[in-house]
Amino acid sequence: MICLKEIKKSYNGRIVLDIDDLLFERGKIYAVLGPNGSGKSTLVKIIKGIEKPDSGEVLYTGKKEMDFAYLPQKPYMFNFSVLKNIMMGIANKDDALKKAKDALKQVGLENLKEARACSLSGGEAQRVATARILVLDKEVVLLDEPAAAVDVSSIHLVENYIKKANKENKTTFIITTHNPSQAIRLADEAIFLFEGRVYERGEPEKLFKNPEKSETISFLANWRI
Amino acid sequence: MICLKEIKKSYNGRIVLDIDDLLFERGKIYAVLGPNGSGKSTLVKIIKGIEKPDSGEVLYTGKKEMDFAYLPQKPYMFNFSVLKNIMMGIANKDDALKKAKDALKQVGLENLKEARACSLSGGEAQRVATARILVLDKEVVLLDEPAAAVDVSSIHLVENYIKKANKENKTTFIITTHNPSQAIRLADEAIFLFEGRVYERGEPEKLFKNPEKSETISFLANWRI
Amino acid sequence: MTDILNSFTEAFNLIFSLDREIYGIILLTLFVTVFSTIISSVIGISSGVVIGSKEFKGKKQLVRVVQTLMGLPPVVVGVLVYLMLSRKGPLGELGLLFTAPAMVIAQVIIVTPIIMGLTISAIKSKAECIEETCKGLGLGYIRTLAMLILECRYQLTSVVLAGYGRAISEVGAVMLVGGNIQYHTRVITTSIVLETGKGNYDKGLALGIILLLISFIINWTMQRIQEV
Amino acid sequence: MTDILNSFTEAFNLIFSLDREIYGIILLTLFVTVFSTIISSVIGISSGVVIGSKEFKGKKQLVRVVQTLMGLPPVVVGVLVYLMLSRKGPLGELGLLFTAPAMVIAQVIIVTPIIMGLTISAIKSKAECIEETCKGLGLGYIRTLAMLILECRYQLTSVVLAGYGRAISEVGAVMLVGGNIQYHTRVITTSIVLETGKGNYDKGLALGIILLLISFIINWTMQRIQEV
Amino acid sequence: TKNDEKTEEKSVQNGSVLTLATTTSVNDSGLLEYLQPQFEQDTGVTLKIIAQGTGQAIKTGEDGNADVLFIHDKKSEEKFVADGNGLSRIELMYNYFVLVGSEDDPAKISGSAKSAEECFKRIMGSKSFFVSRGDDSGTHKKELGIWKKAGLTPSGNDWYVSAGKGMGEVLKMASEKKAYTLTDKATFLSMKDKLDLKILLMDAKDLFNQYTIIKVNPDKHKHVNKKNSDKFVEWMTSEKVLVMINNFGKVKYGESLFYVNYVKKD
Ligand SMILES: Nc1ncnc2c1ncn2[C@@H]1O[C@H](COP(=O)(O)OP(=O)(O)OP(=O)(O)O)[C@@H](O)[C@H]1O
Ligand SMILES: Nc1ncnc2c1ncn2[C@@H]1O[C@H](COP(=O)(O)OP(=O)(O)OP(=O)(O)O)[C@@H](O)[C@H]1O
Ligand SMILES: [Mg+2]
Ligand SMILES: [Mg+2]
Repeated sequence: MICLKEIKKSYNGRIVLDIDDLLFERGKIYAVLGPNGSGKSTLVKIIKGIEKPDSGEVLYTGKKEMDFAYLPQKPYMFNFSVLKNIMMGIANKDDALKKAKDALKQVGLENLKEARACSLSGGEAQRVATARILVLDKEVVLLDEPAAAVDVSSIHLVENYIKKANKENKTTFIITTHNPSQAIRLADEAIFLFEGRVYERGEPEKLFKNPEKSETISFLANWRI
Repeated sequence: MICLKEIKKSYNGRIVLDIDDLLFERGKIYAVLGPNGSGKSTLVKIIKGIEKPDSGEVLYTGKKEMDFAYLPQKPYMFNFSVLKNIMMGIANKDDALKKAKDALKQVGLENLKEARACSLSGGEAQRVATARILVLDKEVVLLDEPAAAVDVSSIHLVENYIKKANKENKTTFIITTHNPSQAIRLADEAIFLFEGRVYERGEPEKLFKNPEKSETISFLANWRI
Repeated sequence: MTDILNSFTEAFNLIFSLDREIYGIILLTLFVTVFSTIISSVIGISSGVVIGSKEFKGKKQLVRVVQTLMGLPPVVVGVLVYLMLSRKGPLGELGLLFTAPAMVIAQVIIVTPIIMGLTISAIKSKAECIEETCKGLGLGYIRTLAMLILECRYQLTSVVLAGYGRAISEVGAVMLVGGNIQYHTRVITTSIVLETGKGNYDKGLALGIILLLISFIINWTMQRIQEV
Repeated sequence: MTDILNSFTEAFNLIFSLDREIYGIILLTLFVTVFSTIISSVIGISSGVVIGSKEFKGKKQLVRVVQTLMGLPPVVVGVLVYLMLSRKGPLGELGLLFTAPAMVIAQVIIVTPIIMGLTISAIKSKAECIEETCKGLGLGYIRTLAMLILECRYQLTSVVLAGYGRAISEVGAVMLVGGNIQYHTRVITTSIVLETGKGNYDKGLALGIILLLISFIINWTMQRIQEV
Repeated sequence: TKNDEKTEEKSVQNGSVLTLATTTSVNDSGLLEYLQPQFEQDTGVTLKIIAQGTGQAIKTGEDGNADVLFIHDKKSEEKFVADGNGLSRIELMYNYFVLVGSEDDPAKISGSAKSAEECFKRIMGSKSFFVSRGDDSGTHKKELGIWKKAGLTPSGNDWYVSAGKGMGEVLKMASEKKAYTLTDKATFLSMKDKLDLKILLMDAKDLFNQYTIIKVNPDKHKHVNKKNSDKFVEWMTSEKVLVMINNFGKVKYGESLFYVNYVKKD
């Protein structure tokens, strides 16, 4: 379990995250949604320990944040081949190559295995970065917008890969996304952030079809129109 | 008019763009779609003259590529305030401030005008970058995924801003996007790229609801599901 | 060890001695090093940015030559400038030998390749992205380069300071072309050489401490400017 | 002008003279400069990467001090090392004065701050992004730093070459602690000083040309390595 | 050079080294280079020569970093011995400083002047450029002594250039500026071709220049190699070497550069 207690974070005096109490259970998939600047990335970074909150604390039971895998919103591609990039984090070098090839297949980019990672197109890079994280088989995985640059015909590959990891290894996922449909397809629970606060949370389909708060309603107003 | 003639571009021997003949008329909005790596960004860069094609040529009538405004897929944010970033390209300094403030309002980020541009969140940065391009009032504007990181409640702001420029100034837009719905909302014509070739083009709604080619059909297979 | 301690007292005494000679030496040092670093920075950064941001045939070779010249031995530069400015040399008419301008010329030759070579590599990582964005905004070539310099200012400050470090610590060239003439072309480094040659190691060290103090003040000022 | 032309012929003659002395000097120069640059690079890059990628109190001040030390005058370093290694000094027992290791020690002190200062600023722009990605992948601290170095290799190569340029062109320190003893501690730069001191400017230049040739070969090798 | 190789190998086997600190002007004359191979062959000792400024060479001795000094500055030599740093001054050889200047000779020295004192007076009178070593070297101290004896203080005048450099460079500078300067004869002769200078006064009594060897005191510095410094002095003062010294330069310059005035004591 991951539990955020009275977390506050501000930049230059502006509060960007203000969370009283937020709980993530193991084995579930969470989708975090909210307008730009609502603090989604900051939330994920605090869970991973990349940013320190000004006050409050994050409590962990079981695996600590050190063992979480985390995909930044703008992942860095190392200046060597795609395959080597994916193999980077794998501790056991024996089956690293096989695993990396398999991960690349999962995101539909087998053909690029020898390409230089830093010359990939935006969507290709994002998919490789996601594969690079998922191949690690960590118990908790934080993904900051893994699908923003991915084309409509490949999104399901990434989503299926996530679902598979969740099913087979009981991996916990916390995923930020701008796509409510993706949250519905993927997540057990959606969390709606607004100006750094959790406004609503619940089963995604229910939440997005019948939002309660006016902020959620206006956030979704233009969705599917 | 912009006309691409027998353009070929390859990287490391792999052909990424191969276009016989492609015409853009002035005053229209074009949406370019296609899977990751299909050559959308490369196409836009060649039109702008950032990349040189291996063979073939781009013909212009009226304004030359030098005068086109262009938003890269990964725009650079200069290390000063958001407002100064937006004012950067405005030649006439007299009303630059007023214009910049207005552009920022169009993308819904008035409150960030004093923020350092390089500490913005992903979606904020993308919206500021789009405003920075649109404020220039150029006749031809090339946007490479202006909305990928923009949240659902703000996409319509960006889209309306584009539409307004198109209506009021007859601005020509060539926009790459991963969102067929956005193409339908925005574009006069959609162009479907696949492996560097133009497979289909036409009125977006018609194209996406009744695609002809099998590639287009499978590209859209998971759309809205 | 006592030698080293003595030097600190000595440095202190020198600074507060109100000795006109020592102040003259300090001022000349400042003038020569700052002036030559400014000239080298203008030449080195502007050419470095152009070379670094452009792809052209022979670029690799050019970069190698520039980086090789980062190791130009001051004495050699001194000899070259000496031969140029000497009465019999091509520029002998100017009568610049054994003057402060001659020292500046020699230092510019030494420092420029350092600033240029480091600038080329400093801007490399950001060049492509900034250029693409600037072109998209319709900025001209000069303004694009200016933005590149501005965005790399943190690194370029270090580069300039590395160049300044070379200028202020260098002695071989200023000795030869300046002549280390008392009251005229004697700077701190040449004084240090003179004193150590006399076996006055503590006075040499004391002068070295003064030199580092100056260097520190220059660094401090530069970093202040950079932060603005 | 004829002086300069003479020097080229002279340089050519020296190289192909098969004179054991000149080859000894070239080899010692290579040994001292390469060895001290390697040591300085290991110390300078590793500490520079740590300092550059971390935020801590007093970092700004520390960076200023390091950058000030980029301008350490070689003669001063020479005096300090002399006082340490002198028979009367704290390390006198080692008997290192007027030997090649003493020259290496002095050069390491001169070159390390240069490599460190430039490394700190070179890695800055990429540090945050690479660190975040590496942490996300579960890489340890050491591997993260290694990746940072690897990804900045183009720039760090220039940094090392700038350090090498200083080592190979420096003369004040090696003269003092090496003693410029024929067949023992004479390197190219001290030979140049010896020759120019005798007024043999053309022979000095000839040696300078040889030095630049060596420098060029080192540069060429380094860039080759970097490209791999 | 074959000989060189052999002696070097031999001395490396013996592991026997002698460190000699000397002044640049002695070294630049080429005398030591001329003697070194013979010394190494005869004694099997490797000679390490460190050429430094006069003051620096003395300091090297004081610090115990050299075994023998070979210098030419009487006052500091006497102090060095009096302080117990050295054993005794061994006066080995002498020559004369010379006053050199440009062909123009604005102070009208050539031919007419008999002593350096007189020349210096004329130089000051005509405000002709004079380049001084200005580095506290033996040569510099000699020059200062002459000014003092003449009762003059040249320092601070525009025509008096205090360079703070070695002999070779000062000569170059004097040539460049068409100035007068005081130099040891050996350095001047070795550079004559590259200079627009000529000797205006030589062999004057007040330009006498004594060269001395001093063994560093082994009681004060335990690292000092007494055995080898004894060997060195014994070798240098041997009949064969004294003849060598007297002949040095004869072939190249047509005259001796140094004259032996060693007197065997006890
Ligand atoms: N280092 C920083 N300095 C100053 N402000 C920052 C910094 N990092 C983030 N911010 C601000 O904090 C707010 C929250 O940022 P965050 O990246 O968490 O947003 P987000 O919800 O992930 O947005 P997006 O959907 O655009 O990715 C934004 O308004 C942003 O401008
Ligand atoms: N500099 C480069 N070197 C090598 N290959 C490149 C380079 N730039 C692009 N490519 C390759 O060219 C292909 C087309 O790239 P492009 O960026 O045009 O794709 P895209 O359609 O914009 O994709 P996305 O939707 O992911 O942005 C990709 O497969 C990419 O890997
Ligand atoms: Mg975010
Ligand atoms: Mg693209």
